[in-house]
Amino acid sequence: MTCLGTLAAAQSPQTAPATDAEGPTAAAPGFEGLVRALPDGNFDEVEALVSAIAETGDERATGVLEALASGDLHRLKSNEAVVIVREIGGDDHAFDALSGESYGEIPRRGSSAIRVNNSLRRVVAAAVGTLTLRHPDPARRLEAAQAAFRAPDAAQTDALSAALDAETDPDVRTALAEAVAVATLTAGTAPVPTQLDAIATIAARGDGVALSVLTPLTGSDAPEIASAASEAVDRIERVRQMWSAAQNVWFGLSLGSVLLLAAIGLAITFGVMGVINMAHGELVMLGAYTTFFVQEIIRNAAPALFDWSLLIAAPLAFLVAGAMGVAIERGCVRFLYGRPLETLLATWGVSLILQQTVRSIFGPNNREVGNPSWMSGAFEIGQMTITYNRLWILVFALAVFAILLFVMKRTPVGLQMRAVTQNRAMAANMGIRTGWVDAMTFGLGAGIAGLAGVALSQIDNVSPNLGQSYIVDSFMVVVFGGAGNIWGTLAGAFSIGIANKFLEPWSGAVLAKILVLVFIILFIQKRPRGLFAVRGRAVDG
Amino acid sequence: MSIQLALDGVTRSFDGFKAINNLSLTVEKGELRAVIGPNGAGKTTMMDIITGKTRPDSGEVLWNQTVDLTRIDEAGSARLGIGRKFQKPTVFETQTVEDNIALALKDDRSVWATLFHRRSTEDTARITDLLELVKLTDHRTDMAGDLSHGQKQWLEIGMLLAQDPELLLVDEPAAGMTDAETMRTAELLRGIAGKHTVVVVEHDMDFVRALNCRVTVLHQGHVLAEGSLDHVSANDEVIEVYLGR
Amino acid sequence: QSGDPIKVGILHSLSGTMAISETTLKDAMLMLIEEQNKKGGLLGRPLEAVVVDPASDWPLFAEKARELIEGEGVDAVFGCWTSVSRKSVLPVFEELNSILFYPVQYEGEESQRNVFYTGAAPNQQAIPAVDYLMEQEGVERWVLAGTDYVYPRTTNKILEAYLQSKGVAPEDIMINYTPFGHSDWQTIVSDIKTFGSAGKKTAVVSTINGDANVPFYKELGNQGIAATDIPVVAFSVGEEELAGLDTAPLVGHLAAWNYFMSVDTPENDAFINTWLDFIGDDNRVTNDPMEAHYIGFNMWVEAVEKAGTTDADAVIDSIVGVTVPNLTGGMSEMLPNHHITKPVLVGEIQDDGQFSVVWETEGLVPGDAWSDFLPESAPLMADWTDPINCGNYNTETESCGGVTN
Amino acid sequence: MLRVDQVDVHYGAAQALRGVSLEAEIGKVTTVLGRNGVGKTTLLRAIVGRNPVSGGRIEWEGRDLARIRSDGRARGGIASVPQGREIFPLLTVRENLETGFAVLPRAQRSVPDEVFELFPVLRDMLGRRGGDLSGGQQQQLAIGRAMVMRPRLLVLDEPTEGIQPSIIQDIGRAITYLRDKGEMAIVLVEQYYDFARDLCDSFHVMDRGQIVKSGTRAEMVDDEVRGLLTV
Amino acid sequence: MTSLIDRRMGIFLAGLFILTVAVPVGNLGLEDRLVPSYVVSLLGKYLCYALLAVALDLVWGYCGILSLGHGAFFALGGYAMGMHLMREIGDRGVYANPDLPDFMVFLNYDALPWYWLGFDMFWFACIMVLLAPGILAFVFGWFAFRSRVTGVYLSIITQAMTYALMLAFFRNEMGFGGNNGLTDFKDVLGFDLQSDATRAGLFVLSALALAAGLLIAKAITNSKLGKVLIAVRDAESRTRFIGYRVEHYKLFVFTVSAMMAGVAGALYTPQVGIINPGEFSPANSIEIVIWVALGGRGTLVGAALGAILVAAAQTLLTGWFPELWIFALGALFIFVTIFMPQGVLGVIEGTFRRRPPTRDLTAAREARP
Ligand SMILES: Nc1ncnc2c1ncn2[C@@H]1O[C@H](COP(=O)(O)OP(=O)(O)OP(=O)(O)O)[C@@H](O)[C@H]1O
Ligand SMILES: Nc1ncnc2c1ncn2[C@@H]1O[C@H](COP(=O)(O)OP(=O)(O)OP(=O)(O)O)[C@@H](O)[C@H]1O
Ligand SMILES: NC(N)=O
Ligand SMILES: [Mg+2]
Ligand SMILES: [Mg+2]
Repeated sequence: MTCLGTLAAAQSPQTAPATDAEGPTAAAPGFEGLVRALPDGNFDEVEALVSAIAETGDERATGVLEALASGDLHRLKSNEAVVIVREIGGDDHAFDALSGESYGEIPRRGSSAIRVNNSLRRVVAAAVGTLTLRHPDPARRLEAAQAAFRAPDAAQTDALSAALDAETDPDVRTALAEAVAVATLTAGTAPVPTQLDAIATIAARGDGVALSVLTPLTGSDAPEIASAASEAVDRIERVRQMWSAAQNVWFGLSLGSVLLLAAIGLAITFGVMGVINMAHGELVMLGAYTTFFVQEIIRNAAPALFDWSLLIAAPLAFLVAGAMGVAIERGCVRFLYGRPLETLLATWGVSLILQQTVRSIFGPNNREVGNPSWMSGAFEIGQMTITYNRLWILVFALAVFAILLFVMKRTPVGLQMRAVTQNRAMAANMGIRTGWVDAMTFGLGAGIAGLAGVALSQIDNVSPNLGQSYIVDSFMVVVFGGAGNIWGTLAGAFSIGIANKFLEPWSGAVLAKILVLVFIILFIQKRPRGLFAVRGRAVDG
Repeated sequence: MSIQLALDGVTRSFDGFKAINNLSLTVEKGELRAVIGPNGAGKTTMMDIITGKTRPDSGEVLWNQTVDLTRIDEAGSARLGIGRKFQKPTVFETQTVEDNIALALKDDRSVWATLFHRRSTEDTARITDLLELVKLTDHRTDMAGDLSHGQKQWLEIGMLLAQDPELLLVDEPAAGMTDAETMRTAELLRGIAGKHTVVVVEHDMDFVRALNCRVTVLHQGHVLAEGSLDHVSANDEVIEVYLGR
Repeated sequence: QSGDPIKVGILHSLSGTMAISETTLKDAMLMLIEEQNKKGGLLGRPLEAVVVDPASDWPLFAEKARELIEGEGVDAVFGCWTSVSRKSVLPVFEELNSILFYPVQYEGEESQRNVFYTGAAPNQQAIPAVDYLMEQEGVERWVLAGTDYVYPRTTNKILEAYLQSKGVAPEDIMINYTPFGHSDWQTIVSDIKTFGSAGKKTAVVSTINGDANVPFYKELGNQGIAATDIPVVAFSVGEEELAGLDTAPLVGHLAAWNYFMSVDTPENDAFINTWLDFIGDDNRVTNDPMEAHYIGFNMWVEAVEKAGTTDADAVIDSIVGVTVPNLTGGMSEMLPNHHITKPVLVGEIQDDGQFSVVWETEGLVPGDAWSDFLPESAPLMADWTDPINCGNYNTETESCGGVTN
Repeated sequence: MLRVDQVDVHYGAAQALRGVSLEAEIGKVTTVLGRNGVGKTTLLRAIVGRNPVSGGRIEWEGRDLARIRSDGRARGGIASVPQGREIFPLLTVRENLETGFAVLPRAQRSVPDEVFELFPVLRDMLGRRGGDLSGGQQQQLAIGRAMVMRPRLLVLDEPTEGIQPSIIQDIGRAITYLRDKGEMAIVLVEQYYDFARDLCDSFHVMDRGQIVKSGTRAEMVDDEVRGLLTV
Repeated sequence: MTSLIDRRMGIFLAGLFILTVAVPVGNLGLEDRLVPSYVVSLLGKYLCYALLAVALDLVWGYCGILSLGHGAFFALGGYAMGMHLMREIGDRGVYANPDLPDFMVFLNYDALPWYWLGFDMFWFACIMVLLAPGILAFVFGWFAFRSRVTGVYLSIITQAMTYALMLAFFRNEMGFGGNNGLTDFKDVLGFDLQSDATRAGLFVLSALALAAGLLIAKAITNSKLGKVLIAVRDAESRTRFIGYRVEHYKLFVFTVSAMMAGVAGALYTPQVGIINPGEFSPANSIEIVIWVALGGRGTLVGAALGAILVAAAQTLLTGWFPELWIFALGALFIFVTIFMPQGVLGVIEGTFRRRPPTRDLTAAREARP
């Protein structure tokens, strides 16, 4: 597009730049001049500036470039100084990029960020990489090597090789070797045996990145290279197939854990008590909003506690949703025992009211709930990516399940809960406080829904509609597993999850969902009382 | 006389527990047969198997020496002419006593026939007779769910008779009845035997005695003894496991 | 101001699934009307907003539209978000000869005499964004990911044709559809990762609808797909959607719109300040459809003043050619095809939940009702002025589409 | 001591009990006899708190029960074996028995040995679901479950229904044993005349919602009472 | 045997008759329209909902089949009619294709898919209005009832059915217009759908269909078959033991009910002007259940009343209190369940006569999962 220059001019019409407006190549200014020129260049020019800054080797370069990449390098509107903006206690403070001098707090719109785009970020990363290849911290060196790998540049081959020779840390060595290999292959000028070595080095990674490097080489003009590359590609592909099956199982388990969480409260209120609780989704939503609320307070009052936010939110969400559950039970469900189908009508009303209340209080929009650091990112097992949030959600779901199972099967309250729901009048004759037990049972189911909300806030929208999107699936899981059987809910959730994830790559997400539904319908024909059916005389009277 | 019902080597277990264990039994057409035996001997389960509610694990159940009852469901067995009264009275609670009987009346059971059914005067007369017989005339328009336990028992007997089945399986008809009514029930059953085949389960020995028929004693899912009441009551094992001393 | 109020209908869902997006537009309209009344109303008469809740229920949109026009006697309606809601009310506006301003980007392939499309047509959003990726990021491989409904399907169809016309091989295009509200993105994100690891620069063009975006971006962030590796450009993700997300892991992903809150113009500053005052919450954001309503409302006001009446026929005639300032520093014009001219901006997500504009078109782009990249619609055009006066005029047969008899 | 005084019970518009009065003392068995549908079950349900009374007064250990709900009455020492057994179908036999713990202090929460002595079959079937038991087994379970509560008033509605003869004898012995321990009052509804007569200390015959004849065991004249039980 | 038109039915039908005469007259007959045109279609829509509620009450109220998928039958009827209306547009569509509806032109169809054939004929569409839902119900019911799927299991698989259909109809590949559904209808049998006379005609037809639906349902429930249905509802297994093939009975009412729902959908589509996959959404089907419960389950007339009440409340409240109406509606549902256990009709009639309380016992039994 030809309009880039125009755009840059249009976007910074304020004042004439401090340095030569024609760009950095006109003169050969030192580090400081280069930095001062940053705000005025268009993206191509800034890329050139970045490389030049890196080449100066100035010790301030890394800091400035990193600030640039993260969007923290600004120009003050007041004095046009190039500054690094840091957030201190919720306010923006500016520090001179060259001298480090503080300009204190700056007003909103008091400075304009130097604009970066993705290709610029890549250039910065590569530039910072070269600067940090010899950094004392091995972690930084590793990052640098990886950056070099991602943005291969034939010109850097020598620098990388030198760094490799000097490197002692084995991980960094591997990374560097790969970076050298990829740079070599990109250049494509090295002797064939060197290139074959490079192919071997890359192939040893065995992952998708290796594929992306090697696949283009299969069309190489040199037959040895082409055949070595395609052989390596084939090998990697075969291994990847196995990993992708494993990955699907993991995705299935993870989807299953979400379904389990969403459904497990319902396994109590619906499965055990027989109350068609249409407000279940809204109880989940309350849990999610509790998480939001807790994080909001933490953000404002004690940002250091952010990583603890979920641990604080979980018990609170249990209490909030549980209390709401008790209120729903005492307020309307209890008048409806003996005609549980009508609970559908009443709880539908409750769900409308809860949804709209939240909409009125918190607004109709999504609310931001952040992942604590221990729930962010991913790690790799072989070629499987496992994201921390999904992993913790799986653990959490299983823990909630185990606790619930214990409460229901091993505690007197659990026994009373089951007795009351099977024959309320007789339970009363046995001296069980049915009202209290009903409230506790419903409260437990609701509280668990709240816990689910805490977990779901980590992967989904926190909006008034949150609950609605899970309610159908939740009922499906409970019924598919066999209502009244908590183990059934577990098995139901995981089998639906895994089935879905194995179908999805093959049929697409929409069709996969349809197929799973059809499968459930057919399965119920085979087992009319679900996967873990309660059978025998006890049920068919 | 021909054989109405024959069980041969029937076994059925629940989670490894053999409720019916290699049970063989034959009942002649028109016969009145009492089945007794300890609680849990498998009497009710046996009826479940005959009526298609429960499928046996192995063994054969033959109806009129031809039809294999193990392949037939509840409605199918009813249509063959097997009627049943349950141990725990089950009636249609939200319908009137009269309608309960009317529903059970022997008639074409197809969807179209019931849709266009009109009650004939004979039907009405028969309902009246049956209600009289089970002493529920006063409750004719009451909801069946409002009856007392014993009244429900009677209503079930009425429904059973209304079906006019070839074979009546009667599970504990006298439970919850006064002694006098028990005797009346025995008489009633004796009266219909001959034209119909009747198999009765009861724990009330006076009742069984009044039936004055062949008695089969079940124990742990198979036949322990068979013969007249006097014959089986003299059996030590029967005394031991069932009658008590 | 005196005389009977002029009634303006607001037809946005305040409950149900679309409330999340549409409620803000209702508020924006209330604000615009309030501001106009402060300026003395219209034709010397006060404006009165009539708000109804079509509850995200498409047939209910038609019913409510009828109620607004026939029952309440409103002179213009501002409303709808989803295409299906618009389709649902179209016959009503046609039959009762009233006016609808539709503020959301949509799939095009439509021009109706009673409707004014103030959101982007595909040529005002999708195509420029793809151009940007091709030229600035050197993208060669494309994932077209969308929610399974007409807007993404149409947009992707247009893009597919466009990309192929630019020499992109079919195997370098992956198309993927998901259901509404899809929340488990693990497989798809991992597929994108795989697709992107074939050695060619890859980008995702997302027409994923509202609710599904948050879990999508959360998964992107967690699976570590950085914008520098595989950038995602979205057409339905704006400031409002980002407000529900921690954007730190998403910095650098893109969106194409005709307006961003971060655009630094006096008009925009004033608009933002009025909005924040009106809504009484400093954390609220503005977004593209709000700007569309801003433009549409001002155009209507001007057209009414020009016509001297609120009568629909008069306004429909007078509004074509009306030019009002938009919030990004240009002047938008109502075209004879009832679409408007708009700038196209590409913005990158920042860690503060705002977009920074990295690219914009030189001038304003006129909205095209009928895409030039689809064979059936290429010969069609819309022009609601004499002598053509037709929404689907076939330039080959020189006849007006449907009306052959 | 239980005192039922002039109690009326209505089902909707229909009156099921009319001015019924009776007393049951600790260490005594009080039986109620009557044909089907005369109101025996209704009376017992009124005592345990399942049917609201529309007139009269029920007093247990000197306290008026009117405002006390079923669970409160159970905690006050009233246990019942209802007609139709009312086993919790999905609970195991053990769990069914343990529902009786609700009224017991923690230290006493065990199933008394006498339950298993009386009904050995229950011990064999502890893990089986209550609903799967045979009718007679369920009846035994219902009685055992009431015994777990260590009640001071035991209300039995036709407890021998569906039970094999040898166990009926055992139940009879058990009732005698419980009575003779002198810790509880027993109200027994029976149709099985001989059984009732052998056990009772006093008897009441009901007809059409009223008590038409009462007396001590000594006053029980077989033919007269039997006459009232036939139509 | 009680007569077909009992007191309750008589009053309702009389009211319906008055409405059927008064509304068109008020709309067309008088110079200054007493009844605005939009109200005519609105009332017509209510009547379609009422018919749908009656259909559900027939299976739920009388046979205990709590279908959470009845919206699917309604939608299929609606689509069948919508397909005909699309074909009637002919070459008046935006792309002026004489055979293909606009969305097909746009999605590059060369020819009509086979399942669209025949829909240009009105009579064929009418048959399909009955057959499409009827066959689906029959096949679905055949499997489900034969396998003895009951209670919540049945409810949830009916929900799964409608949910799956919704997702399927959302897919553009299905050839039903995807999310946008079918819309922009022009006329039916040559009558302009936007003319007041056609609207009034459709309204009258809806009223007739509702009356017919009520009478058919009443005839079924009054017959001995109706008693068998109630027997099935209260004690399914017992019904089998006296020789009734329960699955046949269920299949019969389920299919009849589905067809009734299909007719309701067919009349609904031209009156609201759009049919789209949203009609298949599980929430819609739940709403139908709510109409019935609110009106009074197992009363037919109550179900119709409940549908009209809720729909009217929605119309009025969304206009009166656009921001608060959800609260009002929610509160209404709660209030009715707690204070009107027999539904609205129960309260109206309760003033005259009491009903036995045993109904509740059976509801309890059948809902236990
Ligand atoms: N579904 C089941 N699961 C487990 N055990 C069962 C099941 N059905 C029956 N049983 C067991 O099988 C045995 C036979 O039961 P059945 O009801 O046939 O006895 P019965 O002879 O009728 O006894 P009763 O005289 O007490 O009625 C019993 O021990 C019962 O617990
Ligand atoms: N829930 C109810 N609603 C209405 N009437 C009822 C109800 N329960 C019982 N009845 C009526 O009350 C009367 C007394 O019933 P009850 O159950 O007390 O009799 P019972 O003496 O225990 O009889 P049985 O020996 O048959 O158990 C009967 O006429 C019965 O029809
Ligand atoms: N037009 C849209 N975005 O649905
Ligand atoms: Mg038995
Ligand atoms: Mg009784």
